[in-house]
Amino acid sequence: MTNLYIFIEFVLLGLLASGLSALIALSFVLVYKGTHVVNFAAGEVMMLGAYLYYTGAVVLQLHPAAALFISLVGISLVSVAIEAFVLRPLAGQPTISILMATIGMASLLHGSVEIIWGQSPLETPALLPRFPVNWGEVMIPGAAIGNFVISSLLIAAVVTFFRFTQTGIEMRATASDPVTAASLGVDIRAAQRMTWILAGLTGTLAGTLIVSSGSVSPALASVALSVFSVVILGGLDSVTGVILASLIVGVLESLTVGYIDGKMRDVFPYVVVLAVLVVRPFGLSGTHEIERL
Amino acid sequence: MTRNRRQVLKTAGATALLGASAWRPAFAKDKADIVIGAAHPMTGFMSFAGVASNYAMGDYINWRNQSGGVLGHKIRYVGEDSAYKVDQGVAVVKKMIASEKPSFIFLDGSPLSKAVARDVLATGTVMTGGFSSSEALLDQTLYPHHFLSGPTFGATCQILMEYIGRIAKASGNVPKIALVTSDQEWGTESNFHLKARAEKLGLPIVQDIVTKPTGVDVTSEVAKLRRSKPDIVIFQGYIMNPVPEFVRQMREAGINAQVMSTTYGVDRIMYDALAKNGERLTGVMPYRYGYDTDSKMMTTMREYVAKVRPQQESISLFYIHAWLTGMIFCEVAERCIKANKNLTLPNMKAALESIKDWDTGGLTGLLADLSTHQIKSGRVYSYDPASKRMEPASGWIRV
Amino acid sequence: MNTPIVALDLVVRDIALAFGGIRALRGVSMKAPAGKITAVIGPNGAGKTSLFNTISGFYRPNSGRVILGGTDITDAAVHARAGMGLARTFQNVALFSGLSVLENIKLGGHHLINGNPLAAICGLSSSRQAEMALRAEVEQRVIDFLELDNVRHKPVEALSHGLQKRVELARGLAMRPSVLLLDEPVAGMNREETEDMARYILDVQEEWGVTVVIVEHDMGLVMDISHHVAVLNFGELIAQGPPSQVASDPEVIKAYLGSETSAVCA
Amino acid sequence: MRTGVFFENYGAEEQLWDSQTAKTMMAVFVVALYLLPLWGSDYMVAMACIVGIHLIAVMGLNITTGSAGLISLSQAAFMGVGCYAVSWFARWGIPFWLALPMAGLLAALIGMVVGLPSLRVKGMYFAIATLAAHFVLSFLFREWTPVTGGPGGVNIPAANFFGIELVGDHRMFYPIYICVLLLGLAAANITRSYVGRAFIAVRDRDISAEILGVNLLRYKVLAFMLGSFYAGVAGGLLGYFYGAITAEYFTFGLSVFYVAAIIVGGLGRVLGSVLGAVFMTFVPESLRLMSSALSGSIPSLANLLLPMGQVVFGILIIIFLIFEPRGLAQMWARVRRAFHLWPFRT
Repeated sequence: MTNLYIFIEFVLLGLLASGLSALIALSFVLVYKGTHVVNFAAGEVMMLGAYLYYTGAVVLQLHPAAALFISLVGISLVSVAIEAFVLRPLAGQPTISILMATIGMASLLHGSVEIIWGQSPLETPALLPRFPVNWGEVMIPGAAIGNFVISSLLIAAVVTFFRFTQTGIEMRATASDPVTAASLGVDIRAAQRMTWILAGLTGTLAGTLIVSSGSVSPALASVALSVFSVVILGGLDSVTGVILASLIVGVLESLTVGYIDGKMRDVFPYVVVLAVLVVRPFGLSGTHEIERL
Repeated sequence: MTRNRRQVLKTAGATALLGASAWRPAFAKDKADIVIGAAHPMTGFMSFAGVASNYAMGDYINWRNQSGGVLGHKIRYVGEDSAYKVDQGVAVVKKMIASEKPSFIFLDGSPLSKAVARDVLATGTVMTGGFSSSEALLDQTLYPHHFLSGPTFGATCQILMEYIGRIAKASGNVPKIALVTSDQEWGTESNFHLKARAEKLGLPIVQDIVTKPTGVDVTSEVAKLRRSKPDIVIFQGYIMNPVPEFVRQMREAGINAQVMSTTYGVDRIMYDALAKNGERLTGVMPYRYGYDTDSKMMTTMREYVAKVRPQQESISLFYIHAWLTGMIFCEVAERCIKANKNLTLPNMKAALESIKDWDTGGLTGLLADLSTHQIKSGRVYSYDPASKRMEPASGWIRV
Repeated sequence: MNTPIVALDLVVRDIALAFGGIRALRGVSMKAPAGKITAVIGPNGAGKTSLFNTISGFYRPNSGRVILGGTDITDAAVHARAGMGLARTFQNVALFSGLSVLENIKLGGHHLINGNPLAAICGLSSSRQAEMALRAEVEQRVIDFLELDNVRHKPVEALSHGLQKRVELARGLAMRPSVLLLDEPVAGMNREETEDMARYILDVQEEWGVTVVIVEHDMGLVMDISHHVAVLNFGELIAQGPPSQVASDPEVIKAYLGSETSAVCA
Repeated sequence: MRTGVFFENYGAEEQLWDSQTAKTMMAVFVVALYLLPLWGSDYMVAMACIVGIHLIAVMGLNITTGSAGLISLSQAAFMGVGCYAVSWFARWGIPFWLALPMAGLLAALIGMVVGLPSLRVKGMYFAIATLAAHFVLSFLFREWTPVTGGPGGVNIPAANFFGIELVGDHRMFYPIYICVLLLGLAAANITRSYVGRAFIAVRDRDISAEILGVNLLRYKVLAFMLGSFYAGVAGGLLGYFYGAITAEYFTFGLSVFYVAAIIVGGLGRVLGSVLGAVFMTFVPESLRLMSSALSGSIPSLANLLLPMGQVVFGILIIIFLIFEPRGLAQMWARVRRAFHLWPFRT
């Protein structure tokens, strides 16, 4: 009986943990859909956002909410800058150039953060109240539920934004067929800018949620790397795909820790991913790009 | 082809040897400088340690020079940044050996120590010390020129387990121990020794969890830990994160086990972070803490820092580690000069191994014994909320 | 190296091809006689290029066979067909921007160098000789023939559209084809360029004796140079035969009046 | 001074170096380079060795990614394979001149295993797939202790060339630069043979290439295996050079460094690899030297300068991508042309 509880607990923890990774994965997917770029700077943007939050909350002594707001504004500006000064000039360049550009951005941001805030971890105030939940033998720690709820709300918000708002629809149009979109009077530049902003925001929120349960350090950036498994599994351009994938990977990781070994935690999802690639090259629900001559 | 290539190789080798043995003055006679080099991880993710260690060596050597150097020989210090990257570190060290001809080099950790070992040995005139307390570096065939300015990870773990063992004997009830280990050399090596020692002392290890070094989400790990209801949780291989969050979740999960760690895991950054959540860290420290007033060398250190760098608010473990390494370098040099010997590796090695009951000015508590290329002693400290400091929980233990 | 080219006839039998609901080809059967110029015409979206893509294997037909000189190549690997003598050019120029004109043309001869890549990597004389031989053949038989000498070393982007089309033709010839598929060889060309191209195509057919199959909108060109014409409409073959006969075929006229009135100028 | 180049036959034109002057200049350079251990300072030789090893890995990546357009983010991991391989071959008493190519082959083999599934996808998807491969491999490096020595790493006994212990930079220099020369020639051969043409064709328009008779899978796998082979050899040399290596060396960052090198140098060109590797190694190094020089006089500024490395790296990449997408090799070509035409055109 306890064994069943243990199992349930690990599964639950996995599911709850998946909220954050889904949020981060979303920021990758948004950019890929909008611009067909895998944004390797996503982690650094996330980290920068978290540091801005720290600055607001600790250095400027603001209310956490206000600090969060500041960091969101800051990141929007950064995203606009990245889009305008790095990616727009590279429009039409081969994939590798654009990929490398995002890596360059990553290095640039990382270095700057270390120059400004240093490398050692900095204490950050909590954003959410912690309410651990006990249910029979199953026990869920404080931060998990809050993070999950917030992230799912945010994801839902983003999805609805794309489905129903005018801007969202225009952005989707741009993503699927820029030329037609343009000819229909959609401001593509604006749409792409918006894509980057949105991606930056989701990243920042994820980052802030993560660091608000302790401290922020440059190591945060590497979290984004560990989300790649989710992104590949779900498919670079499928929101539903990555949500599904993050649930799977989350449970997978949790069970790995619970029953196999914490060491495997990182690598196990990637093994699964490689296996999946053999069967479904474009992930669970990524769209297969139709080749034309 | 082969023949003349071989010739080239020969000549090349010859020039290399010349390069190495070019300087050979009867050292003790003219008061030649003693050169101490260092490759500190001043940037990158180890920078918090590297910046401190760089300051420490500079400070110690200046201080030592002000008080007459080593028997009248001035000491020259060359500190460079290795960024904790092997490539850069090796480049730095090679350049140093070539241009500065140092007798001693401080290295940023075991990867670099291993990578430069061959070149250092080839010179035959260089001794190295530095960070990392990996047992591997005591291998006398591969690294006869290297020493650790403290106990190996294994020794520290031994000390901790001995302490736990004594408590157990005293109280009569055997504590259930859980290990949480970071997946890197320092963590895994300690983990191994902890288990070995626990088995020897009949202390039960009820849970053995390994996490990635930069683990952010630890909920599953805590859940796993919860089932085994430990009385003591020993964290190994963490400077700080994710320990505070981990412990916080432990408490939420109703685990009120004692939190323990060793060496790099008991520095201020760790015990402060834990104290913020009202936690009290217990752990093994190979040296005294920077605020300790019972050690005259520590007092000297504090005063010097206060003089040259008033803004520095505390003295970190890494600072003390590097300062002590500087002291050992100078001691070795001093013993060679006293014996009127050149600073060649054999002489320096002999000098190092002759250091048996050496007064480190109290930094190491007991008189230091470096005959085995390490100082196998330490003391258990416990956090005291009143003084907001780690206070001794045991006497100095030598293993 | 200058082995003579054997012209083969190309036969497609009951080819059916569908993308989801859209039926691009509905049981098309036709024959391109060896050594002759056959034109495939029809209004936009009639399935001409689909037919070509099926022949070169980029599309797999739902049913029907493609037969090249008596051998069924329907299931042959795409890259293998080059070796069987099937060459083609593309509707919208598909030159490799990373390669010079000469290299583009030489690539056509890729399947002729059947050596071990390692030999090439180690720069063994055998592979160097193969390269030289290919270079020589390309120079003599293709570059001179299509008067591309002066642009040899230019990057392909530097060329005019017309010249690019000619380089594509050259690349097709470098494949030493038995059947040469030309997908709209004069699309987007001015009169003069078109006439040049027409001349080249005729020369190719006469001097090389290759079987040529063209997809083309330019009725003038088609009627002038082709011996045999096949007309597609909505994925169906509605007529085939000699140009004059096809031009007067009521079905064809209806099909074209339906869409491109201009076409009747033929 | 040479104003133009004329050829009697096609063969002459397809030589590696197009004119007598160029040939002699090249020869002089090579000789000077190969005598470096005799005239260069110890430090120069040491740096030369490190650059040489990186150069081999970069040349390999420039085949996979530069020519064939398969974006690989796992070059460092394959270096690791090579390095651990030689540590074992050495234990079995296999001499280094045999162990190196064997290490390359092993890496190539694993490259094939990774490549075959990954090659079903293109572009970004492939890049990410290689990333997955990187994570799996580096996990093995860290955890498969019996083979890789775990976090502690492995020791590699000194290379022994018929009784001469190849210890120290002056002696390692030659094995490294002989490999550089051989593999460089191989890379050059590839680019001027049908293999290289096929790679570029696959990169530019794979479907057209296939219809023109290029066996896509064959050439993609070949390109990936070649890249891995170079990485394997580089890793092997690295092992002999350092004598000891830990898993920490073969990071994702290193793979990125290599991609950056081929971009800065110039995609798909051997010269590009050379310029890229040299440039990317010396920029951070000189930056470090500068800052450490400053740290004497203005410590505060130096402390700021130290982490600048990453920033400069990032800015460099972006500037090159935007303003010189074809890399240093292109700049070099322009400079060269300018010289040849001088004074006729200025």
